[in-house]
Amino acid sequence: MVFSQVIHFLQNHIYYIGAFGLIFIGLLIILVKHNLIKVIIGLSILETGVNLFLIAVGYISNGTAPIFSNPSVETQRMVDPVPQALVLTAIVIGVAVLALALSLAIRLYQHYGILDLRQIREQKW
Amino acid sequence: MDDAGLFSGGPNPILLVVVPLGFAFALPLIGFVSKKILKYIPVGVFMFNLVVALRLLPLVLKQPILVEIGGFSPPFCINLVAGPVGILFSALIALAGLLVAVYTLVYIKEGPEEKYHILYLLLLTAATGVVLTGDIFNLFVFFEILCISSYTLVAYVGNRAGIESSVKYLIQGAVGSSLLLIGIGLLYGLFGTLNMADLARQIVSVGSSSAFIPMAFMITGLGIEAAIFPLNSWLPDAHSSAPSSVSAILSGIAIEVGLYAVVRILFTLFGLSSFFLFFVFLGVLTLLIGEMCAFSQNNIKRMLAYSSIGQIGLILFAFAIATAYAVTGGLFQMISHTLGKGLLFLAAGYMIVRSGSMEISSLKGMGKRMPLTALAFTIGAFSLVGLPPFIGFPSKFLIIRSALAEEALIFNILIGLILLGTVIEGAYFFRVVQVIYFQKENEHQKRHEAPVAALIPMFLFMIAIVAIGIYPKLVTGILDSAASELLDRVDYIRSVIQ
Amino acid sequence: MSLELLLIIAFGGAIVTYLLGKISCRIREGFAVLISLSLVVMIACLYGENGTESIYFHFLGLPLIMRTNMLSWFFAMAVSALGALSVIFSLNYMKNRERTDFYYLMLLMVNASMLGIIFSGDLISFFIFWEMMSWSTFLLISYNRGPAVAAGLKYIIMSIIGSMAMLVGVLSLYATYETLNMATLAELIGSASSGYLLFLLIIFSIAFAIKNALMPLHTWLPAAYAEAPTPFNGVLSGMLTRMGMYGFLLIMYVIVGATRALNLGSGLFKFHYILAWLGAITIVIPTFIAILQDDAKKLLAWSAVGQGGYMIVGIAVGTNLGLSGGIFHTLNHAIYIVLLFMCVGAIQYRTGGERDLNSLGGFIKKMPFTFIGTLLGISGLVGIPLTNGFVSKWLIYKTLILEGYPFLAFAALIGTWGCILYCYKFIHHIFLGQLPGKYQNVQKAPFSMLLPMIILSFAILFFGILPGIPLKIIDTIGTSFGFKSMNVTIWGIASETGTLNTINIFAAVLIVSIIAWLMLKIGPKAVSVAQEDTYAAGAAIPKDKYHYTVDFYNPLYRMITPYLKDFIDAFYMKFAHWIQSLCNGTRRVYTGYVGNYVMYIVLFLALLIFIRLKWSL
Amino acid sequence: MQMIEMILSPLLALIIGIFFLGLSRKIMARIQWRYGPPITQPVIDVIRLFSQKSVSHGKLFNLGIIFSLAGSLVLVLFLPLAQICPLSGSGGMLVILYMMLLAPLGIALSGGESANPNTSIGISRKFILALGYEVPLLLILLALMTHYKTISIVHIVSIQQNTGWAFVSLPLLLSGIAYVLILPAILGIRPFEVVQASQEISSGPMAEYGGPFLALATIQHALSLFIGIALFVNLFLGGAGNLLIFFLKMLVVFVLVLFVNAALPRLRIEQAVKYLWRWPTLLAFIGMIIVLIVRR
Repeated sequence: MVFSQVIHFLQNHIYYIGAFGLIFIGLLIILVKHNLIKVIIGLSILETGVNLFLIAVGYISNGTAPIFSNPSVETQRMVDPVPQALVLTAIVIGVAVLALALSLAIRLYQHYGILDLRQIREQKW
Repeated sequence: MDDAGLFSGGPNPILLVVVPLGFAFALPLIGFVSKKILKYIPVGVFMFNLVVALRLLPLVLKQPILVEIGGFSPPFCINLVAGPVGILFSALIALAGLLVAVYTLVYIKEGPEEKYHILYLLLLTAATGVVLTGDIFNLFVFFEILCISSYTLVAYVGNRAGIESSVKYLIQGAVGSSLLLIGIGLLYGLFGTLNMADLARQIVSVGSSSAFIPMAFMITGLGIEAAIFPLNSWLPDAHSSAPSSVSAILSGIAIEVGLYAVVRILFTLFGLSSFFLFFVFLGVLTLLIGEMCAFSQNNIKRMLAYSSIGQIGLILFAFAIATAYAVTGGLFQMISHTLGKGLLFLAAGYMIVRSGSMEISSLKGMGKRMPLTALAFTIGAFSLVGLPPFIGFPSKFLIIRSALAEEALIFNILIGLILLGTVIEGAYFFRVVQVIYFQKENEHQKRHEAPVAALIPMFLFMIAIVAIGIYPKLVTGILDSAASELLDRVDYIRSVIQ
Repeated sequence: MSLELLLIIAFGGAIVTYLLGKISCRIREGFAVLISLSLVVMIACLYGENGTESIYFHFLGLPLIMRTNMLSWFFAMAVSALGALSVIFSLNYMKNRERTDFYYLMLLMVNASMLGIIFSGDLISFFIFWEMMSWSTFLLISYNRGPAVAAGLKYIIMSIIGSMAMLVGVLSLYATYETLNMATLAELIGSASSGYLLFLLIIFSIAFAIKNALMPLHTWLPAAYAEAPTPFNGVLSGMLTRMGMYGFLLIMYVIVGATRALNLGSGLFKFHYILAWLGAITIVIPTFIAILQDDAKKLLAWSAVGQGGYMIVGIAVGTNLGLSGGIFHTLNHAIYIVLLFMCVGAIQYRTGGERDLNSLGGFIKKMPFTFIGTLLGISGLVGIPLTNGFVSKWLIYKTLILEGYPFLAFAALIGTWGCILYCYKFIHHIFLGQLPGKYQNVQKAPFSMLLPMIILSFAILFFGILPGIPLKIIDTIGTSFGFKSMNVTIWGIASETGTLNTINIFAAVLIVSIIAWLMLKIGPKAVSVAQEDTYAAGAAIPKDKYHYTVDFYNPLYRMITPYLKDFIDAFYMKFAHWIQSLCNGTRRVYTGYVGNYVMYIVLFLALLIFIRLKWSL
Repeated sequence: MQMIEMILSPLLALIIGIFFLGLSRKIMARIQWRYGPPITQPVIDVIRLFSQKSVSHGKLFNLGIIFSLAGSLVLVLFLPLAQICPLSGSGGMLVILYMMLLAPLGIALSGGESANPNTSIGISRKFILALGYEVPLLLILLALMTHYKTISIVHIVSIQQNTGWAFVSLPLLLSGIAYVLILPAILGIRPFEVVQASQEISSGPMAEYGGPFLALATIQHALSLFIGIALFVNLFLGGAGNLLIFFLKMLVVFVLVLFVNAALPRLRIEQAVKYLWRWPTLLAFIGMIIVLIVRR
């Protein structure tokens, strides 16, 4: 009984759980890892989590694509298209940030010869 | 594109965003034609923007102009809301952008200049977009453009400090934008719309407390750019490592746009007035931390950066009081900070170039070597401290006045703390002024003034500071209606969704 | 003559002077003198105009008002006259110095903003001009570099603290009464509770006490006076510091009103009584500190702190005599302290900036006019009868004794006795005794320095012998505050509890001096001998340094020095250091490690949500 | 009438002062089992000095002594001698207090001009000592003025004539005692003779005076003796209705003070000031508080 409830819950919320799991993992990596590359990976995971979350907001189980030209599809089962549009934008932005971060990492390495954020602390106080 | 704006007498507000954006992308193409012309493009663009914004200003004071993109009417379309606040900020951005662009003509001499100008245009486009948009996802997008171009501009020089600060800024900024996006997602999940007016209407009907969690995410995300206390760790690094012209924009425009977004979210979207007291405290805390950190700096740009934190604290404090007077004061303080801090960074920039060091002690004898720049710095410093007859005085005056109108004892204590912050602020600014004018210089150095193109913007800043300081009526009329736009949610909703 | 025009001339004149300096020094100097003199004339013409108010500007919706009355005329006259004299004195003193354009700009600016303060009819313009005065003074104090930098910083920080306090007061009035017009406020404030009035008086007193260097808030003054350019000392000590006095008068007697201000608190803890006590402390302690000083300007600086105490005591007692004494003492003190600073300036000018008392001496032979000026100056400072200082002190003492404040009177009188010690030290070390070898060729002070000194010396005697002239004006001020009129005669005060008659004293002194002089003339004419040719009881006389100056009051120093360290200043400095280390500690928040920064972000988010759950806002 | 008084009063003061000077030498000599000079000796000295040559160190050297003498003479005009008080209505006690400054200041200016270290040391001591005794003196005088509610010395005398001596009236008793304790210091005699200290610093401020200068200085000294005692008589012993009684009162006080002078050795300046700031000040302070309590 309890088990089936859990299963049901998981079925309904699996995307949210996954999304927040990823977000949590991403934040955790950023918090505890000192290597810049790992932190960037963490950022990437965080972003993925956020994107997944956005998709999940608009997702309906067993939904169809929101294309009105096909009259056989009922509008109730259409997936909300707006989050997908958002996610597309967000992914693009994420890529830009990621690329910038990596290029900065290269330059940082050129300057310091190291990527440990604990030791790259000339700018402080 | 809806043409309503075009035919109502004034230029279409969308030009404010489209023109600089278009030129930003056209810049590489123009670069093929002539490399020399590149640096004049931002000047032209922002002059255009300034003219447009100033022409729009009297119109929007009567009636906000809505621009609906894509042919739908709100809440379904992406729209721009050019109210008094938006146009006021656009004008401010265009003004600062123009003056700093003129300064840049001579200041930026090395590095990939073309990219600098592209990013510069993008940064200010994004800032204009943030203040004009009526849609939270668009807000996010513009914010990201703003952030990415700032990350890059911070690292523009490519030295150790710049890269390091940029990386740190990027990490915090990326976390912030993720949080913002989560907030937006939550809001969309709850209300199924992204239009601010529509969201506000729905939140009004269900009560603002139900939307608290998204608000918390959004405030945290935007707060990073707005430099509210625990979220502002990137600021001193980034502002001090960026080229001075960029610092002027970051300090003068970027964080204020961030704060604008926070305020817009708080006031218009959620109207969560029970939570304002928290922001009052937060503002005072930010102010004190900023001023105290600035007090013990040896690096002039770092000092100015921390001082920006202090100013942001004051502005946040003013907004969080949320009375008409206070919001007017907050907006006034924003203008005063943009002008004052812009001037300070520009002046400091050339002093640093001439002395070759960012140490405050190396500015000795600048009063003699570059008297006009030193004068500019002094006026900026006096203005920020809040001395009459400069612009800092009326703005601080309004804020303290509105805080005193609050009866609660706690406000009296907070005013005391703010004034304490002002005293500390005075102490470090006057110390620098003394170093510039009155410290014994090591050897007799010859006069070596900043180039004319750098002096002109400084002079214009100074004129603005003194003129508004003596005659605050120049802006108070606009500020009053801007404040009422910020405070009056219902009116905002009604004006967007007819 | 409209006041707006006056201010425009004052401020515009300052700027034009600066610009003219770029063309030629002589034109600039001529113009500066012209402007300052024309201000004197214009203000003199305003005599008797009473209560005319004019709105000249709107600032943030507040009307800015200018008005004249007797009080402002009196102060404005003093400011402009002393300002003009200082400008004249500067002509030679500042010659061939660096940044003279800047100097004149700021000097005239300070004067202009003081006039602005005085003519303000509302508190907001009062505050604006007050701040302008503060920062322009700051720029001038630091002018000399070196130790002047620290002095200037100390001044401006204390000044900002004061003006912040004042801002709170002004804005609180505005928030309560929706107006800042002084005349309207004076009417409206009748309905205020005594607690609110007390708050107002205290908050304004902080600002004015700092400016007037009242005892626990005086620490900026000695350093600032000592390091400021000497001609500016005239303005600084004469009127600028006394803007605090003007402020006290304004808030206590114009805005709050005499009857209300004098009835706040109860018993020994009445506001004005405590203020008077602070004034008394300010008289005594700085006077004794002044005795210890070996630096001419520091000595005068501490003396100025002490003399400020008299004024405060005078106006805080709250009688017509005390008030008149306080106001009159402000004028008198301005006259003689400016004169004394000018004398120091003349000495500095001729000796190349020497102001250490112990290395001077014997200048009476070289600079006789300066000596006479100094002699009259210290006579005024001590308050010897027939000098102006005597009259004002007499008024203050009399009211203190008759109103039953003997301890305050004691403090005031003992201050005078301490004053003699340092005054004698001052004149003895500089002018009497042996002339050091290196100053054998010192010239007389140039005419542009002597002229203001002569005018001021004359003023000291004039106001001392005929005090009725200024006292009549001051009496008008007193009656406008609601005090009983004094029985002013041309020679002083007539009353049944003790009359002052300076003419009698003058006649007696004159006759008696002639008699004494004749007595001296009876004997054979004395043989003039060189100064070193003295009776030394057979001891060999060293030629180089024979003059007894160092540690002049050595036994006294040993007794009082341990008690007179500037504890207050030390406390402030300690406090400042504490703030500094606090600031230094605060910035460690920004650790430089980005992991911490992200932690702050997450914690902030958590805090927001926590607050929400905890208090369900 | 006033003119006559104006001439009479200083003359009387001068005569009494010089007489006291002579008397003091005689009495001191008798106490020390010497014969002593005749009482007229100071008069003879002064006349002789006027005929002697002298040296001058400059204009201020001359002016200072004139200043000093003038100060003392004017001060006499403010003091009521029995019923004679030429300048009664010109400022009262406060002027007297200030006029007491003039004499030492004049001597100091004159002596300072001479650049003699002995003189300077003497002056320094004089001022320190003055500061020492002014603390209790001011308290005493303020107590008197507060008690009688007037600053006019003539009023103080006339009130005492009606109600009895201040010295024996209870509220002012302590003040009176304190005044007695500091009277030697005001007069500058032992144990407070550090200023002159002829054996140590060659008569201090007087060191450079000779001839007419010394004569004037002697006259000034005589006057200051007179003033110190007359002030006490006026303030605490009720003045007098006629000159004879006034003179007798002064004489009694002076002789008593002379005994102190003869009996005590000289104090160092610190010891003197410490003494003055301790017991007399304490008494005067308590006296003042009593006066205040009575007044309430």
